[in-house]
Amino acid sequence: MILLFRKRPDAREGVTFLAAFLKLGMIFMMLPLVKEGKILHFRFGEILPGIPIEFRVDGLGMLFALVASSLWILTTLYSLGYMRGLKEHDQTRFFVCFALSLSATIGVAFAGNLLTLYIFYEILSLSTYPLVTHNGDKEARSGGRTYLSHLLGTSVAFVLPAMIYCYVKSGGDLNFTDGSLLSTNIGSDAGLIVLLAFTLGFAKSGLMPFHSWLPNAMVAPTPVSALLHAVAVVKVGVFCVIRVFTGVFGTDLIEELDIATVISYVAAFTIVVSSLIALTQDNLKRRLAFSTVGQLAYIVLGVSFLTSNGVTGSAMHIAMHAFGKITLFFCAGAIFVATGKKYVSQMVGLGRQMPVTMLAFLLGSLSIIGLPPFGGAWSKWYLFLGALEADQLAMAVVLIISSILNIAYLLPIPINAFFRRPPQEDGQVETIKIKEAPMACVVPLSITAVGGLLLFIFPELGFELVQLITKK
Amino acid sequence: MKIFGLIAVLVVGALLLSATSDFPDWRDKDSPANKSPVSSFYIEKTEKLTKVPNMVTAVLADYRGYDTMFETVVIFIAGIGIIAVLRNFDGPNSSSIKRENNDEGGGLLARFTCSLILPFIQIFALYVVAHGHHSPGGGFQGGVMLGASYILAALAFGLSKAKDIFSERRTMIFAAVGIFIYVGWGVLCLLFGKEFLNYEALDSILPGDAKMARSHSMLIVEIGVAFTVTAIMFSMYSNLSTRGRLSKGL
Amino acid sequence: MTEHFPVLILLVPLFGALIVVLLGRERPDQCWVTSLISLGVSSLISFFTIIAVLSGKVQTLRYRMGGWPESDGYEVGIELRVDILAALVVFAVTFVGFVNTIYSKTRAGAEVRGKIPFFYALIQLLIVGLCGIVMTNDAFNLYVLIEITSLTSYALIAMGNRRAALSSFNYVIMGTIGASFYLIGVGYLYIKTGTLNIDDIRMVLGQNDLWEHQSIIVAFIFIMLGVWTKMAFFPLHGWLPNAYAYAPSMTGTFMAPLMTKVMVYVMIRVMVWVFGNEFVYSSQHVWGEIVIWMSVLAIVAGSLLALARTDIKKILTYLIVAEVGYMVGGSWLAEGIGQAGAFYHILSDAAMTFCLFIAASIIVLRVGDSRVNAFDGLFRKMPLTMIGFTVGALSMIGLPPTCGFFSKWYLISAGIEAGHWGYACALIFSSLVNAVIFFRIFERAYFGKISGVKEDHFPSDSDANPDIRIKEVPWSMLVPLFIASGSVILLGIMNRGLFEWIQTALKIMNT
Amino acid sequence: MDPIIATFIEENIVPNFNYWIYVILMMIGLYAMITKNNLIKKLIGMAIFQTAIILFYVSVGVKDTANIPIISHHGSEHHQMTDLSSETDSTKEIHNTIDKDKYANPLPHVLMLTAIVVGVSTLGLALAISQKIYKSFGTLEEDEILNKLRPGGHD
Repeated sequence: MILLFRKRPDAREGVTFLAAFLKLGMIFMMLPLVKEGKILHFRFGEILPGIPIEFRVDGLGMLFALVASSLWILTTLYSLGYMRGLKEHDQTRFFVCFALSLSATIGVAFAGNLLTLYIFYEILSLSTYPLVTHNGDKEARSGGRTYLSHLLGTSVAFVLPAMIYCYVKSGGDLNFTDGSLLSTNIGSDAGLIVLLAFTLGFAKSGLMPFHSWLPNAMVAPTPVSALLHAVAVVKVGVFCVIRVFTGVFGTDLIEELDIATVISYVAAFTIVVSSLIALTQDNLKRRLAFSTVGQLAYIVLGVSFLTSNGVTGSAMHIAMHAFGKITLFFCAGAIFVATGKKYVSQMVGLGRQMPVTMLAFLLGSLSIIGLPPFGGAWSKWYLFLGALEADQLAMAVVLIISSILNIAYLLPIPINAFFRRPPQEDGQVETIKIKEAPMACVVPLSITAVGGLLLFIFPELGFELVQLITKK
Repeated sequence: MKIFGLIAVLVVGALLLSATSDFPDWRDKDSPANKSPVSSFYIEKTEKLTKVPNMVTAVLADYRGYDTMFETVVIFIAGIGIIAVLRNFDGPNSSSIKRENNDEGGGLLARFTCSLILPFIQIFALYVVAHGHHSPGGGFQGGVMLGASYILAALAFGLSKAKDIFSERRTMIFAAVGIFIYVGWGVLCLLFGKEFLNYEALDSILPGDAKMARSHSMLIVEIGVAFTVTAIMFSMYSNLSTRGRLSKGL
Repeated sequence: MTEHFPVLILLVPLFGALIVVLLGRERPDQCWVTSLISLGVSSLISFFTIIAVLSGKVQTLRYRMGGWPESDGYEVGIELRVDILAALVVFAVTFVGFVNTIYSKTRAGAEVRGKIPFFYALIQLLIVGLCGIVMTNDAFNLYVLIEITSLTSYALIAMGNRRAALSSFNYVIMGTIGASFYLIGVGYLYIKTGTLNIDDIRMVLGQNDLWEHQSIIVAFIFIMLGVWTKMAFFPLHGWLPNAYAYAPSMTGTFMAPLMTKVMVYVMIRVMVWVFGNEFVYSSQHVWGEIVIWMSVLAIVAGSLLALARTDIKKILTYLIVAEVGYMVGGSWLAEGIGQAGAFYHILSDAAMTFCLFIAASIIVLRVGDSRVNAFDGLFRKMPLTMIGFTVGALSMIGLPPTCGFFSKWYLISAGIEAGHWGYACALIFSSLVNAVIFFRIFERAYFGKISGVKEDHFPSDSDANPDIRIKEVPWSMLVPLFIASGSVILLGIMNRGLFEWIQTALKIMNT
Repeated sequence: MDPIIATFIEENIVPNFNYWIYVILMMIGLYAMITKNNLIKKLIGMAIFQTAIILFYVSVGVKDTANIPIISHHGSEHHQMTDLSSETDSTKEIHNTIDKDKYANPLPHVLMLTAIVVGVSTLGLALAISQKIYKSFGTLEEDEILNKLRPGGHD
């Protein structure tokens, strides 16, 4: 079953779509079982003493897999239009790596133990490298270098030793448990070090100081950045962090050792700083990238509250932010395809030219900011509750500040686009004809934008899945 | 560099000397090495088990025959190694050594003397090989002497003449055949159902009982050794003395 | 029949060498065929040996040369001893030799003009020597076999260009010092114990309780020094890089995977079999810490030196130095997982070094330039070769599921278990450095300008590029490469079983 | 002479001065191998080095009151009675049991025979290599060779 997830559609889009729908279908097949709260296991041969390649489908993984695979379809559709629109080279390689990375994402989502997680994590890093450097020019290469060096470097330097440490300490067992993998007798210093090693080691979560790969990876074609920043990579990072918190340490142990605050401080710092940086960015994609850094820090922050609300908020935020941010990136891409504009300053008055896109952009940014009636509201709300529950008012304040900052760096774009006239063409406003990006681009982004809305109205599924882990 | 070398050497020497304090005294007949069952086994049982009074030969060719086989192989490797490193086949006189008149070795007297003593040297060498069971000697010593005799011939009559007697191809064949004799003899034991180099297996095809079979087999392997050593000694000389051209001797 | 396997493994290539020499220079092709057959048969036999040893009815094959029984508890003859560890290493050796012979088919003519029979004879004798080293149970016989391998490798290296000759000379000096140190150590053991058989030495050491005698300690130190010199352990590594880099490419591919690894095997064997863990790891000897820190030094220095090089073969040779550091450190960390991890790394490192060297020499052959920028655009020019190279490189970096990952895993966990963080960090560091090295190369190979094609515009989709002059190499080189890379993966996949065998075998030894 | 030194010599050097000699020889050889600049001198050092080890081994096997390890009372009658030796073994053993103190320990001799051969082979090969070096560099002085390599080689 999972094996199918790893199949590589070597051929073209048709196969890709087929695979995508297959994947989604399978996940939906597994959905009811998971909803009944039981946990599916698929184990392959043991590769290390006591450690099999194991897949374990539980609520959190389910939620993540759902988001990823459903958005994958849209991304595929979108990238179809995008690649065709720009007549990119090497489309075969592109789609192969694309599918590969998504499969790796699912693998991470369903990984049953740290080793499996790690393996798929590395596969993901490697398979996205060609995507990031797709353009093959100098800029892309340097971007790719930072990308790979950050991701591989941190994972090898921090995660691997931490993992082996757990392996040794836990007597040769790395399976995720509902309780704690490590016994409480490891000192709080060691625990803190290991926890930090994990949280920073999964650099895909973009926590500072290991965030700089994210803006650099913006050289990639937009579908890729959409994939990276909304669906696959970054979410894998935070997902791994959540896994470590809940599955390896167990919230209780962390509470006992009282080591979460450090993480939360790092996260808070990241949130504020990244939002401030985002304000200064003119390149739209870079701005979005920094906002992603911030949003991811939300998730880590939420987990580090160690309260069920916090975890719920984080888990939900994975989904919500995914929909919101992918919309934004789709829009950015669509603008680029249609007009070739990359910079925020150029987008003044663009709303008349591409209303649908800019509307979607508006919705997406609202969802990110977390205003009702958009999905983002739920997660923000729960994060907030979590903060209060953990009576860390400072953090709550941070959340509010950052939301304001979100507004500051996101909203102006659509507002300017709609209500201000493009400077070069004052006078003959009426003559501007609507010139949207190709259909294949516009449809998915509108879908996701609406999805953000729907997620506000029907969040039950997400909650059910999340409660599977938070309750108890 | 020099000073570091000196320091390293001194450290090594100090280490080694530090160990000598708890060594048994020299000439101590009760030192563990000398009164260990192994050596006493060699001394006491050798003659009874192999009918060879010269224990060194017995140990060399029988108890540790496996070692000696590889020892022969070492010589062989040295021979072909030298050729592989030094010999340049792409020369004017690569395959056929053309005679050079100025390469006629020593003067008349030297040639005359050599022609007198060469036969005796070679006979003595063969004696050393054959009589290794009862007196100091054996394949290596005899082989070296035999090789030396050819080297002497080369010195006296010029390498090219010596090469006529003992051409490079023939040298290689001799060397290989020597090891063939040794190893093949061991394999023969294998074929007769005993372990490798277990000469007792061959008593059916050799005169005398199993013990004599060992004794005889030792002679045979020694002959094999002698073959190889002779050939390689000469090949070493002829290559080294001519920088691998094999044309013009010293 | 089974009981004769060990000696047969040795005899077949030995005869092969003789036949090759007898065939002479006129028939190079037959020389190749002969050595191919002999090495193939020998590796087949060693494979069956593994099966026989695993089948359990004979945990350890003992083979008494000349059929001499032991007299009151002492071996008077020479004895071969093959347990699962030896069987595995022997199989690795013979198999590498076999595959490499396939590889050398087309190259031999070009690289050793007119000396083909000698080349193949030396190669087979090298394999014989290595197998003998692994299987023998006699300390002095071990010395002789070490010298056999050394002599063959001196000659093989010196067959190259003039720099090869020079580095080979240094190798002669260093190698002789190493072997002689080993010989001195054995002599000290002999003078105290009066026997040369490894098991008997162990027995006598135990009976007379000679552990704390100065001479025994010195003997241990000198044997270790000798073995380290032969395996190019860090401060003594001077001879290796030049020797392997300038030797004929086939020679490099033969020796780089085998020599150092077999020497590491010898080291582990001496540590475990002759002296025993309680002596080696006993707390009142300071050397444990020292050696591990030296190995840390070796790893770091090897990686950095490799990083500083631009010549691909030099890079690989310095990486070997680092890998030797892995193994020495691992085996000195602790008994049990450390030793087993080091031993597993012997196999995996042999596989990946083999893979990388073959790939590198193919590329150098095709591109005609051994510097890193020879890799520009190679992914398009020689995709198959680059795939092989990539597998080896990933294994060097230590990414799953290649075997490099698992050996690192075991070694690091050993380091953490022994509480020796310096070692673990050094491993991590070196794998980071490897990542840098190889991804630099990948980037070149991936984006590098192909002659005549502008960088910003690759021909889309199709690999058919009109002006690619560099084509893939003949099958006789690609097949070995793929066998090598396949074995890298295979070792990784079946690491668990291997590891358990190794551990059990080591346990058997230590009891 | 200082009594301490005297006693030291008494106790350590005199009883096993063979070890001292071998160690000193070996140090000489090793020093030459490491520091000499001329390749041939290195090789000479190597020869000394190996000879020292051989001396060490052989001196291990020496016993006082011992002769060369060849059965001396090996009468000619023994040859005729080889065929019926099988049944007379026991009796023969009685009337010539071999006193193992009368014979030197054969094992070191054998080992050193091997070691000598190895030494010879190594030396020969090393000479060949140095000849090749001389052919291609025109000198045997290490520093000069390295100077010749400077411009070309990256090392």
